[in-house]
Amino acid sequence: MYPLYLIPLMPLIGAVINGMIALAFARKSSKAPEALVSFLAVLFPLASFAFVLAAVWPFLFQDVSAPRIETLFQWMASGNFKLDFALRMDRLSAIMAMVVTGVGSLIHIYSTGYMRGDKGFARYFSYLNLFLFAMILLILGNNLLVLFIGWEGVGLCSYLLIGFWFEDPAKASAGKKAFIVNRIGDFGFLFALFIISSILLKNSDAASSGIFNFATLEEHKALLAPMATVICLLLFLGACGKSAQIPLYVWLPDAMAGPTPVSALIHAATMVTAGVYMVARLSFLYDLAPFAREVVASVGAITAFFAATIGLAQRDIKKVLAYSTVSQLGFMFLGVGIGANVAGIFHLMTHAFFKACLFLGSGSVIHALHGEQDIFKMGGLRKHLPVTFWTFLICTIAIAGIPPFAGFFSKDEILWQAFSRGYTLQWALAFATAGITAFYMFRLVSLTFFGKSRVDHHTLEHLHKPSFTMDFPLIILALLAMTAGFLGVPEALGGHNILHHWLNLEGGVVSEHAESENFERLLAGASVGWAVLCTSISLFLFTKKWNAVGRFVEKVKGAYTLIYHKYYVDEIYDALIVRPVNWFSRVILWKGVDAGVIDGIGVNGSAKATEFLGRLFGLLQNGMANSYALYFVMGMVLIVWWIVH
Amino acid sequence: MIGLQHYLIVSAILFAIGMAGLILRRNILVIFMSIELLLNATNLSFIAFSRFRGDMGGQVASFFVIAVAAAEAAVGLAIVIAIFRNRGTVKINELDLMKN
Amino acid sequence: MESILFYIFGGLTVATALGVVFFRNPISSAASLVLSFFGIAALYAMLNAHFLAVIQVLVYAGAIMVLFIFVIMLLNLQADELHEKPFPKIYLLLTGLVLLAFLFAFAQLFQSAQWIFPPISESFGSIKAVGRLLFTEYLVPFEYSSILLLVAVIAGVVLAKKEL
Amino acid sequence: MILILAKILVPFLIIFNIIPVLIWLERKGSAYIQDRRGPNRASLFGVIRLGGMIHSLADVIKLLMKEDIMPARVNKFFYVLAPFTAMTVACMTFAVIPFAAPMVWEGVNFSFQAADLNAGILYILAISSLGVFGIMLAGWSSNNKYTLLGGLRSSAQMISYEIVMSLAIISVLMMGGSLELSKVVEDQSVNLLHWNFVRQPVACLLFTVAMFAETNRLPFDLPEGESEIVAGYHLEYSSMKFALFFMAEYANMIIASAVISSLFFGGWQIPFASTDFLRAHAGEVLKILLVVLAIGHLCAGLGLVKRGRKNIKAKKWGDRGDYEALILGMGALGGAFLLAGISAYIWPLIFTAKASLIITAVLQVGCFLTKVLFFCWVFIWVRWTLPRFRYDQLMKLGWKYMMPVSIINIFATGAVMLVK
Repeated sequence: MYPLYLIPLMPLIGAVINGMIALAFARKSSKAPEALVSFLAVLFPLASFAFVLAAVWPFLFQDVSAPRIETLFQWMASGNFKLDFALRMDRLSAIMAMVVTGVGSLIHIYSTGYMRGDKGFARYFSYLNLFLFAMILLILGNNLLVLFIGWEGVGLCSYLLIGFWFEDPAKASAGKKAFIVNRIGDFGFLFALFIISSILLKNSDAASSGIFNFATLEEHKALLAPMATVICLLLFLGACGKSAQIPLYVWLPDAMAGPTPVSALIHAATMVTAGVYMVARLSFLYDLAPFAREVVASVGAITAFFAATIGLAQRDIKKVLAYSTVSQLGFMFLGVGIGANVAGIFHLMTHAFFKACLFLGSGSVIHALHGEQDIFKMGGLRKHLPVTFWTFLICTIAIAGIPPFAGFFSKDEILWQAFSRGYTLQWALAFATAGITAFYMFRLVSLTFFGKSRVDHHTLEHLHKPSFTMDFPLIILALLAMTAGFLGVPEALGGHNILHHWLNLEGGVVSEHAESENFERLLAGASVGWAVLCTSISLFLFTKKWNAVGRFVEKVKGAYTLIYHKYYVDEIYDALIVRPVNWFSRVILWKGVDAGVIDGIGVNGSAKATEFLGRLFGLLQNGMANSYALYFVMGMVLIVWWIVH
Repeated sequence: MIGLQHYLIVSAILFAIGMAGLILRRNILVIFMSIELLLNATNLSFIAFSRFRGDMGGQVASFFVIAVAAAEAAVGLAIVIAIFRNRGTVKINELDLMKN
Repeated sequence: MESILFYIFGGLTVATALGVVFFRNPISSAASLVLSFFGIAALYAMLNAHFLAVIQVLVYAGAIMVLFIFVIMLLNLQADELHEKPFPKIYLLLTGLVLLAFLFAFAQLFQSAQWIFPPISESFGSIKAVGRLLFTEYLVPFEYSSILLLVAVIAGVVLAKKEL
Repeated sequence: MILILAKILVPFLIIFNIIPVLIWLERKGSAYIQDRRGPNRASLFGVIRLGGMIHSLADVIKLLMKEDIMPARVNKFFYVLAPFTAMTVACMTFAVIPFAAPMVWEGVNFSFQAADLNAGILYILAISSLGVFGIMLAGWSSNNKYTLLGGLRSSAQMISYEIVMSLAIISVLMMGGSLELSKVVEDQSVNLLHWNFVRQPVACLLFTVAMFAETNRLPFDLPEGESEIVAGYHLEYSSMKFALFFMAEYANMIIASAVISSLFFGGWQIPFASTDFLRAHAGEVLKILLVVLAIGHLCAGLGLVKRGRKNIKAKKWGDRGDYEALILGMGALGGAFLLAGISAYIWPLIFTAKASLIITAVLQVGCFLTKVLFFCWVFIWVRWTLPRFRYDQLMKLGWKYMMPVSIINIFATGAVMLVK
């Protein structure tokens, strides 16, 4: 039985070693030995994956359900507040950990091919390993603070990796944007923690068992009940920041500035799902706050729809994927929001597979086209990049929700749950979104791979054929995207929802309809039909009737531009928040408070006072140094007198 | 019979003498020596008390005082040399650059 | 016997200390200061602080005062340097009053007191005991003092260099 | 009381008796090192010369008879005080030197040591650090720029080299674990391999060099660099005051040798003959010694007489000194027979415990003094072998080489002790 801490330790070691190498070669003109770096960078995540499997084994095959908790050391103890640095492995962590380390390893392998020849090679992998470390900590943390370390750690890594090519100011600022937006979310998260501690510290036995431990929270949730709604909403604010939900989703599209594997790992597969994980993990808290559930679900649904519509009109291949990620995350939040945690996590897993695959595929395309990202400059790559094409297609089908691929089952699970639990509005939005998703995804595929090539000949001649290290992960992920769905085939469709029973983590109020069985089949059929319909439309339009699209766009110019500019959300934020804050800090804080109050009264005032006193006592300073000694002695004598009498 | 108070009085007298030197001499070197006297007076009372209370902490304290005195002498004398080199005097009443 | 010794050494100490203050010539002051240190060392020895007594001689008489005399010889002050402008009478008077007040205060403190030294163990003040204390209970200040001395050495070198 | 006085006086006597010998040794040694004959003229009654040893006697008389000049414009008080300070301080160190193993005489502990301080070695350091005062005061009070330079040099030099000296000692103390000189000597048993110069060769070397510097002997005699600053700090002194400085230097030498031999060469320990062994077999040892001495005298006497007869044959009667050999030879033969007689007399006797105690003590003192004299000879030897350092070289050697080495040595010792 390996100790759990080996799992996060491995990537940490890798990060440290690669960081050392990067530092060692930072000043030198010679580049770091790529072979060595890639070997290390891949070795440690794989090792970590192996340890995860070893740790998960009993849960999978020996039907263990009790969480396994290992305390590394006591982290802090002040007053009656004490906290252990403990790791927790239960079924939820298990599935997350498998996804993270598995997909992570694959993406490491991919990166070794994708990043070849970059001058920050070692630095890149040290960041990536560090990210893996933080993510694992986030997942395995036994209490909210350890989780929060991971939370911040992944935030840091995503900042570092988005701004990886920091010579380009746009990319650097994208990194900053991500960081700052996340700060807002983290503020919410922290505030929630404060409230929790302020409540639970009053209770002695809660304090004695470490107030932030999930077990403790669940045990004493009754105490939290009055504040539950606030706590949950604040936590959800954090989740919004991390998982790019309205209103804090704006950083994710810009985050595409980073290397594509990073987008795949961090901004599709793992980090952005942290929020979902957190909500699922704290499901018992959300049960206390139906309103919070309502909010989460609605926000998820709205985000899904909103982002999907934006995705319709994007030209940048990665941007499209980014918005689809946002909308898929919306789905997940819908799932966990209504309390269908299993469905949410299930979708999280499948989405991790196919979205990672899609991103990596887009990465291959971009790589092949020397960094071209505009899909209107692509097309007809089917012949040139067969592997990429097939994997991409498979995953697109998966995301479009066409059976029997993974996406269908997970998404349909969510939809069904939403409907059956009476969140009809959200269900309607999500249902529409599913169709739109199919539409723009196939737009993407057809513009990229079908039709005749719009790539200029020069590029086409020297196409970077993706190396095997880049193809291999695609294939694996595509296979997973095909098959993973069968973990969660609902009873209605003749499967027996293995994941559901295994994970067994339902929240919220489950209100089964009487005729659910048939009704569920009906809905499933409907969504399939809807997906197929949109798919075929978009295929038809973007391959055959290209100019028709153009004409249509001309007709709805206004709407198109609106969508194309992402509903001007960035501009609105800029006008509503950024500018006022700047103005406030410049005029009020700087000119007013700092210059006026602090400098004027505080600094100069005290200086003036000191000067005055100095002039006063300066009269004593007659330049005869001995007399100073005399004064000093007088004072001392007085003290002695005072002591004596 | 000699008791604690005798030693304390000796140290007090030494202290007074040191302060007299501090107040009445203009030669920096002598002032330094007076400071050493002050330190020694305190040391003496330290050690007298340590003997009285049977606690060697006082001796340790005066040990530290001696160390400090050594440091102080080194730096101070270096300063005196520098002053003498730049201003050609060691009389404290002639070092009045700050006097307007 | 003990009291005789005490008065001898105390008297020596005080007398030579007076010499320090009232000799014109810095060398004389230094020499009498050395003697005063010897007196103090003897007092230490009478207080069972043998280690401190030796250290007193070693550090003060042997190192610090040598440094003083070295500097005095290096400066090699001439007569006009040695002559000091007398102070105003009022100043001297004030000083005398203050010092007397000081001593008087102390005398008040001790006038009625009769503190007799208790008997103490054989090893009191021996090098072993003090050293043990120094390296166990007072280790941190000890290290600090070492750092202080290092700083002092560097400062001395820098200050005494020809061109600052 | 008597005992204490004796303890205080005996070291002085020893010093004052060794000094003339050393002076003679210095002269003869330098002479032979420089391939000269050295002093050989002064004589008693025109006959006894003792290879120039009489010169030392003559010196003493000369120095006593000379006019004592008190230069004008000197600081009288310190001018007079300085030589006494130098001499006194030089002799003070002898208080803690153990001359022989402590013994129990009629139930009373008796240690051959004026004062067995528990801080003996610190005491040595303290006193030797005072040694500079005499020189500095002399240099300053003489009111002469050469003497002032000498004083400055010696003070700087001594301060610098005391550090090395102390550091070198520390590494020895770490092994001994005690600051009492007697303990240190005890620890290095009769086994030569346990003497500190084997266990601490680096420290031994450093300490010896530092001692050379402390005693202002060549190659460190900058305070009195004849060729540079006429005669350094004692330039203005004459007659007995000068003699005091002169003797102080030799006294310092003797002290240095004594300290070196007690710290590093087993003090009074006689190689391979432990105190107990000697006390057990005092009689035998004494008898054997007597016999050996008798034989020695016999050989010497015979040789001398032979030489005298050669002179007689050669009909050289110009100088009455030519009788010296004959007379000494006769004396030696007489001594030989006397010794033989004594040994023959005491041969059958059995020695009491007390007698054996005394014999042991005498033997050990003899051994100690032998070591001391040997190191004095080393001092002289080095003086006439090495050239003088330049001042910056001196400082560089002290601060840049010896001090780091001694610190490293301390660390090394500590490491070894940790491993053990």
